[in-house]
Amino acid sequence: MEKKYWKSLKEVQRAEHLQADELPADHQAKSMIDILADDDNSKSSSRRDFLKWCGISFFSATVLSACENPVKKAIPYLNQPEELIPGKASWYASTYLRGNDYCPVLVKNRDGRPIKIEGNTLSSITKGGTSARVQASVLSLYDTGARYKQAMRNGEGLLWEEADADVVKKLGEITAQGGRMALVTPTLLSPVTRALIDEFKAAHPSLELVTWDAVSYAGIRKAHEQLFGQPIIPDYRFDNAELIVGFGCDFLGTWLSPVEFARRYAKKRRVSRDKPEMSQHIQFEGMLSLTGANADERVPVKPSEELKILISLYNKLAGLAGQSPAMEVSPAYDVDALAGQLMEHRGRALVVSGSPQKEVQMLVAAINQLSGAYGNTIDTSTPLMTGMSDDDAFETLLSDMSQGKVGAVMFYQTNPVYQYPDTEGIVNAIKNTGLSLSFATTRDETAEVCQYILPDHHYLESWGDAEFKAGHYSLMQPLIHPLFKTRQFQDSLLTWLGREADFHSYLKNWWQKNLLPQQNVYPDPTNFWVKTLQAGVLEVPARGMANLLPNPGALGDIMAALREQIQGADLEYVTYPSLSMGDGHDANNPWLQELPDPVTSVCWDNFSAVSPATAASLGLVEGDMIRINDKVEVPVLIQPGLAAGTLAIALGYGRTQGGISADGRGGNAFLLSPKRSFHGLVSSWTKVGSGHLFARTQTHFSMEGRAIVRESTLDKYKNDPAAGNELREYHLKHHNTLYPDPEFPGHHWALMVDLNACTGCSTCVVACQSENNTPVIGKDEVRRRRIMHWMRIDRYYTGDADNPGVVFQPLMCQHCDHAPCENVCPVAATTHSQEGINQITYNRCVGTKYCINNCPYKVRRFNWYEYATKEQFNTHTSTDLGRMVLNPDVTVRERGVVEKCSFCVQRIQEAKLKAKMERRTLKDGEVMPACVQACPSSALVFGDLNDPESKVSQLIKDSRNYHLLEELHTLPSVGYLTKIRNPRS
Amino acid sequence: MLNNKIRYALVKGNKTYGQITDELLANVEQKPPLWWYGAMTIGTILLAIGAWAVYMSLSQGLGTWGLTNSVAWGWDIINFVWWIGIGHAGTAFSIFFLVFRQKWAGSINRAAEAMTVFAVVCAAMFPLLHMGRPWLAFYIAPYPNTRLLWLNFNSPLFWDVLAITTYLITSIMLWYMGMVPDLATIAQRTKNKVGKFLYGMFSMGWNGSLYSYNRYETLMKILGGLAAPLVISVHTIVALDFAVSVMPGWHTTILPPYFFVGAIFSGFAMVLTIMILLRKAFKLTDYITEKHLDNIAQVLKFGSLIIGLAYVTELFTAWYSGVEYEIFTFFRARFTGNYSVQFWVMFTFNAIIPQLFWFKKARRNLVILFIVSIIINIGMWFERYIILVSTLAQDYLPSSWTPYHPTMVDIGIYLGTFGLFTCGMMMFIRYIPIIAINEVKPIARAEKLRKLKEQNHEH
Amino acid sequence: MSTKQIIGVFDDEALLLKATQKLKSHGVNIRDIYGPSADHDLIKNLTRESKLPYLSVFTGILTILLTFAFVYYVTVIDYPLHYGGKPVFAFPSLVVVMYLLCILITGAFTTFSFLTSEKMFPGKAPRLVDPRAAIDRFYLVLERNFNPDEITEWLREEGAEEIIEKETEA
Amino acid sequence: MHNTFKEGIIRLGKVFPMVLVLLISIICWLPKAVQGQDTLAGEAEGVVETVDSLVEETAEAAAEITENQPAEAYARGGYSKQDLRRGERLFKGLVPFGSGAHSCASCHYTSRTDTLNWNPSAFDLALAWHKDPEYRIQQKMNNPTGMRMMTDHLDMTVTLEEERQLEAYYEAILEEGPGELRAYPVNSIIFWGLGVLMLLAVVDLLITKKVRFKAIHVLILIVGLVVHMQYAVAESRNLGRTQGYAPDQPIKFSHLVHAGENAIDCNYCHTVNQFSPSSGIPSNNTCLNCHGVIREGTRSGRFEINKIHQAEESGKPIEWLRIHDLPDHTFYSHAQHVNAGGLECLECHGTVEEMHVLYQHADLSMGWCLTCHRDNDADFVGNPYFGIYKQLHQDIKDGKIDAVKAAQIGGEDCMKCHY
Repeated sequence: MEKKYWKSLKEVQRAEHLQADELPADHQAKSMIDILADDDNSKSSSRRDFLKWCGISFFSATVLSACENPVKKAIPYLNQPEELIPGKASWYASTYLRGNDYCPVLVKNRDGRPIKIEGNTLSSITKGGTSARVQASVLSLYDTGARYKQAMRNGEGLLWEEADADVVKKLGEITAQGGRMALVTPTLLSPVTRALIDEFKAAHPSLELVTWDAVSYAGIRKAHEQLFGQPIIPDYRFDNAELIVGFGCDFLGTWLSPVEFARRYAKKRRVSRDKPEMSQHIQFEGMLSLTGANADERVPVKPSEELKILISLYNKLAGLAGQSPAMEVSPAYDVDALAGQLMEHRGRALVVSGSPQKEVQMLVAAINQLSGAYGNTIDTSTPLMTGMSDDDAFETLLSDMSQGKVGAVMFYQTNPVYQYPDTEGIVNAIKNTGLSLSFATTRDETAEVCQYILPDHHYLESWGDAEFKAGHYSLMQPLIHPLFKTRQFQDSLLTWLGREADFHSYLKNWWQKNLLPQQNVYPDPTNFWVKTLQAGVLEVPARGMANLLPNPGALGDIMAALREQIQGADLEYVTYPSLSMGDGHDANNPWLQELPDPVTSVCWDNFSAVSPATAASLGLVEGDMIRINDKVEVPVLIQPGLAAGTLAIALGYGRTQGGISADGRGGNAFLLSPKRSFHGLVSSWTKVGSGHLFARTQTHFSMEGRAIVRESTLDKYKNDPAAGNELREYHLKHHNTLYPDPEFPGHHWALMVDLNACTGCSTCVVACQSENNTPVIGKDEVRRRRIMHWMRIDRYYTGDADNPGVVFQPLMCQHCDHAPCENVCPVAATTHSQEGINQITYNRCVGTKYCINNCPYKVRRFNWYEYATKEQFNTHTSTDLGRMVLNPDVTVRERGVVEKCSFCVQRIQEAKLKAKMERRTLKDGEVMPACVQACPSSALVFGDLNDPESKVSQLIKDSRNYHLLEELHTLPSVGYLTKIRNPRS
Repeated sequence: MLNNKIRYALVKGNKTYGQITDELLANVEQKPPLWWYGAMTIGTILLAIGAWAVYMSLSQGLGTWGLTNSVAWGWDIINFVWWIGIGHAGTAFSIFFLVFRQKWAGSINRAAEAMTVFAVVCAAMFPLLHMGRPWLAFYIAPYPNTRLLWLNFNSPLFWDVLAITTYLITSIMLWYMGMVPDLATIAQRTKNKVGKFLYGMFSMGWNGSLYSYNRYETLMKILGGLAAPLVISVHTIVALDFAVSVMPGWHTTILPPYFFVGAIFSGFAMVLTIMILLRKAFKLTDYITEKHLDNIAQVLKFGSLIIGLAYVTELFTAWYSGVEYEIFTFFRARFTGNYSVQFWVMFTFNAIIPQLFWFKKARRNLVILFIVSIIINIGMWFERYIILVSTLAQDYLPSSWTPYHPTMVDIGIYLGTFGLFTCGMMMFIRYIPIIAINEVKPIARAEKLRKLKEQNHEH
Repeated sequence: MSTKQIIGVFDDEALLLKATQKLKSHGVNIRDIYGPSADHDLIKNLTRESKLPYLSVFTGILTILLTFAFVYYVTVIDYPLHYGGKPVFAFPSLVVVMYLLCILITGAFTTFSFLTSEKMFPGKAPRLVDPRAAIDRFYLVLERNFNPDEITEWLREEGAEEIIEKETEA
Repeated sequence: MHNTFKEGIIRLGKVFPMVLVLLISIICWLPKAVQGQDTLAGEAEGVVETVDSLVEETAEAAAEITENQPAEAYARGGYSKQDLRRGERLFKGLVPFGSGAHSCASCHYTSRTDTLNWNPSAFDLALAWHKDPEYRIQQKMNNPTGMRMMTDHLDMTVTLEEERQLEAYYEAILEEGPGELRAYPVNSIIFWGLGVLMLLAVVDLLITKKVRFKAIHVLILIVGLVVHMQYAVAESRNLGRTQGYAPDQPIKFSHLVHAGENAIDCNYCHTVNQFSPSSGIPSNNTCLNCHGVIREGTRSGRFEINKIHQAEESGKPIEWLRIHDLPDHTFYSHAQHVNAGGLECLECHGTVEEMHVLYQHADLSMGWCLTCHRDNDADFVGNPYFGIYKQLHQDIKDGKIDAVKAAQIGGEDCMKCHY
């Protein structure tokens, strides 16, 4: 029976209209993103619905007798780019750069659009690791709601030519009158941008470059300048440190270079039979941070107390070294033992503090110097280029602005209206400035009060470079033609300089001129450029060890300031950059909003965490809204492990102009500390409401005595490699089955998780979401406990209720060889593959949810609603543009379908195909699920158990290995290595 | 139980066949009383609520229910099991009557079977509605297709579907075939043309021949015999849904017999409720005698003992097994924990209160009977609640423990099934003789003979 | 060919039973009895045992065999899929399926056979001796292989309410 | 009250079948009706859009042609109804041309379908005329270009008046669009007719009893049910299946001419099938590799090939209609099958080189995929990748098996195709 289908004019033209309406203008002209032959996911819903309704009323379809399939188009390129193979992904190196956040990345580009970010393994800084925010950054590219789509003047769109004319004219006038102008930027890690700004300054001599970071590390730099005469931020070598003492420093989560630090830290934390050694980590902090959760010993103390301990530690060490103590303090904690330990680990110890205060950092530096850290665990030869913030200059600028002394102010990648404590003052200051303009890429509070918004490209659309560490350069290249009518900041400057807006050439020339001579691998400039661009990173020899000239007298000058800072109160607060939000610039990213904080498991919100005892004494219960210091309103969350009398509040929330996902989530904690010290005294608090409901992904935190996360200590491990894992042997002995053991003739995939290396940073969660098109479901649905993440980080408290130990456990589908879920599916939608994968076939699933019930690990997820396309769930994929982030290799699941971790089978298939086509066997480590690839600390290892040489085969034989709930005889393919801690004996 | 001795009045009064027919057909032939309209209105309103709830869940998705990532079965399956349990009594009665020749079941089994059919229909709605994609429900049928894909015969859910289908079809066959002679009777008596046509059509040309009766009785016996194992197997298979899984509190071997007894228990309770109502409403005191109710009450007492034993056995096995998860579920979650209220409601309502029936006064007091029967139904609902929710909400990994609260849609669907059940029963009351005339008549004759004999004996 | 029949109308099964016994002892051929219900003793006395149970058993056995063949074909031969580490041929699971299908098919088939043997189908008009045969009277239909007067007499003796002579087409 | 209720039920019972039938027909017709409305609206809008967007783009090219034309004699628009009527007759041959030329419709079909007719359809012609404001029918007819057109339009001249009338007809076609095609008219009639008959049979059997012979009723019912079931089965099997789908493409591209007669290798155009999941639909410049030189085809003349050049000039790629289209939840890789598996194109696509109009050869059902996986040998021994399957290699060595089917190495796993 032959059917005829007809093309009609209408279809052609309707498609055109659609594109014209929904895609930005540039698209049609350049057709960079054509809808390609294999690109099904982008327009899938109509066909699905159609089949669905046909299914339900197939008889009426019969009656119709003309149940036509919708006509689909296959539109080829007009001129196909040489390097592009339709349907196949290509990878480009680039750099994630946002203020102080830096990560060299590889971007997966499929049919002309970036869809996934991975770490660049060539970088010696991150070695392929990423962070949650880096992983999620690809989504903000397609943020239709919040991205500025064209140049604007006072809220009205205008052409770039008009904007340029305006700006050039006004800048010219100001320069002619000798008026002041300022460019406010965060720390500029890009040397080329710095060079360009210098050029711009030359043309406009009255331009002042003000560097201002929302979360500033300048204190470390200033401390080193004052103490050692070198304004540097040294490199902290956690991989050399056998004793780490942290003071309120979340170096695994957000501090300085968390990806790198997590890797180094994990390297030293990893134990094996060959190396039964690991570092010891002691953490003093007011809040319960991710880093604190990983510590061997955690001392919860109020921020003022924390400083007292630091001072007394210095006193002790100074005393030992025969120097005079700083000042007399009497902390509740006795530092003698700690000081002794530091001296014992001379040269192998490291003390770090997260304080932004110069004075505190000077103390820390002094302690480190006394304990011989410099040159050993602190590397000054490759200092970090971050932390250039100059608060004083910014304050001066603001006061001048409010007095109308400044002719023009420009904001690049900064959002002080949100991040500066005095919102009213800064808004007035901007209003009092003759010309105010912002280069914001996405909506922000500052841009909204500026006269001009001249939107910058997203970093995936931009050229650029970065020097994060001295001598460690990396390049940024555009992966997609600009989606909107935006223009790169640097191009704007070039235009206003009267030059051609071609930052690409500028960048290339600068590199060829300045960096080519520093290396000797590629003598040819073109080759140098192409190869470096391909690699993404360039590392030239460091400039040599900075010469430290200790100035012990410097400490005397800070006593007054310290005395002021150790003034405590009954109630103090700590604010901290949250793991997912950072300083709040990515707050409109629903992936990040929905990423549960690994410690509290709360998402979509910030809160004032308070310890149970303190809450009881203050008369607070969870969900009460309190107003702190008459500035910030946040709900109260009861959180064990906090210091008594401490409120901990995350930064990055409480945006007002960030977009639908960002606005109105929690309170803006930046407002709390006028001196931007990020901790202080609670002078007043009032209860303003109650009954706030948190969206938490986990609400029960005790293991109930079950052997879920198996723990032991290093001492026990040295004696018995199976310490803490005694149950394993028992269960192995008692495993009985009626059925023959399952056989896997080819591959047998397995995943190992080293609980010692896992820091709980949650990068894998976002990586998985990005790779597998997992929908975002919004706060209400999370509250109903329906989070869709295929991978989650479970967290349990152990021990003392006031200062509990915290363990993290990444949990994904365990791919049991005796999977309980498979038996119970009536329609054969979930079965076991020959390669040991627990397969789920979405299109077969009718959604009885029996498998969810019967999964002991509860890793299966159900599409309760049409999450993927319904706007109400804060999902970006409800728009055509947002849907471009979807991975075409993974089906977008319909409502009513169960889904779960597939071991990234699309990657397995791709790697196998590659091996088959190249007629070779698959190499170990060639296949990496998204979580494994993203992990900064390499805590996850994936491979083939049938290959005796593979890493997983080795690890699964390790006596630390155990399987979760192995007494159920589910035979999981995921193994965990027991967590070993190294507490002080 | 297998004796055939008639020890008491099963049909009261010395009635001729004509009288019996007149009295038993009263509900069909007379104008329905006011309460019938009232009940029908309530039923329709409930049905409308149900329709709204079903519309919500079909159009929006199962997100409108109160389910979570861990508690993926909630009120839907609770109600399903509850209804299936209620649906047990009818067939059980038929077996008592047809296979074990318990004459006393004769006057009850028609209504009980009707109840079965409607209850199973109500129950069958839930497996369909609880699917994420009910429009693909046909995937569950093993039919040859172009995918070359069959289905998973290991899945208890498939057994369940098959069991319910089989049970529903067999129940309907039993009910309908048992109705055929009565339909023929009505067809002859009714004056209404449409009624005559419809009753005539459905009586399939029954002419009351002795030879037909011969085959007919054989058929009913066979159907009853086939249904007998079904009565046991249906709820056993429903129990396998849970027992085959690995969840603590589900994975126990006692579950199948426990479910079966529970089903009989709840089914008989519902029969009691309905019989008391019918008897009151249609003044069928002569056909549904105190003795009938007494008998049911005795069965309930017996069932309650077994149920109580099952509860205690479960606790014992959990403790004896030494499995920490089971101990948690039974002793911490159910006995004392988050679900202790529901647990103790269940225990009191099912295992303790029915012990009242040890007293004859309680068995003969209609008010007590009625109240206790309702209490048992509530208790049995909580039993299913305990089994489902307490297990799923607090299972192996504490990280995924979630609370569970039903939504309006959950409640709406439940109310809707009540509406369906009420409307069904009302239509049944209105159009079909509540008591099987052809089965009661021989009983009445036997009664008459016995009386005559007694009189002769006395004189 | 038309035959004449004598029909005795009774309103009580007890009398009917006695009458049939008497008539039978006299050698009168009883064609049939029509009534709203049937007494077990009457059935025992007058009819042979139905063969329906044998059919039922046969169907049951056949169904079990066919169902086994079906599930075996599906799980082992056609598309062997692996569920939860079980072998493809997981017999205990299949028992349930076989058992249920057996009951379903046997029940349906037996009912169908009954309807076929009785030539019953929805919508068939009943051929009643008298409408009251479906309500409250029993009609004892006798062949007139004896002297009708004699039969009438016997019937009257046994308490027949009414005696009808009727000519029917065979 | 009781009686009214009862009567209501009876009345409802009487009208219910009719209501049901009506409802079903409305449900079936509704989507079509809505679609139909859309069609008209979309077309009206579309036409305007096309003019606007294309006027500028082709203006330059057209300017050269206009230089030779007498400007005042010709103007578009403002056609009268008479023009239209005459134009239609002229085109369809109901009225002869002044020059005695035979009707246009004998070569240029007016129906929607003109598969295998190499000449452009009336709609195509109208579209071409519409797109190009300088397109003159008279000029094309009186001075034909290209071999094919010259031979076909020999001595066929058109007067200015006739041109005007034809233009009126073109405009009418453009407005109406190519006529709707009713799929399965015969099947629909059979289906519905039988339905009505069955309904009548039931009604007569149970109520009216006009026909004495019950066998007739039974026969009608049985036949009707069987036929209906057959339709139901066939249709439900074909839900979402498009075997034999052969749409009219925007260009009358013949695989027979290219792959068959000219023996061009598949890989020449479908370049990436060795490396990519997709086989790749050739981009415009691939066509131009040859058609930059070959400007006229033997069958279709210049009309079709010109479309490539038009696309190149306008910068809008040709929007082919997709034929082989797997559902979104099924992942198929050409690279796996062509490169690693060593399959020939024709095993799935049929003898493409014999198809003028490409159609879907296989039904692309899951059963079809599985059958192939079960029946076909994998390149097992030849590919070192499969070295991991030690047991199977041993079996081959031991002579237990000859070859390994795809199904034996995971070809039946769900996650081979669905993830």
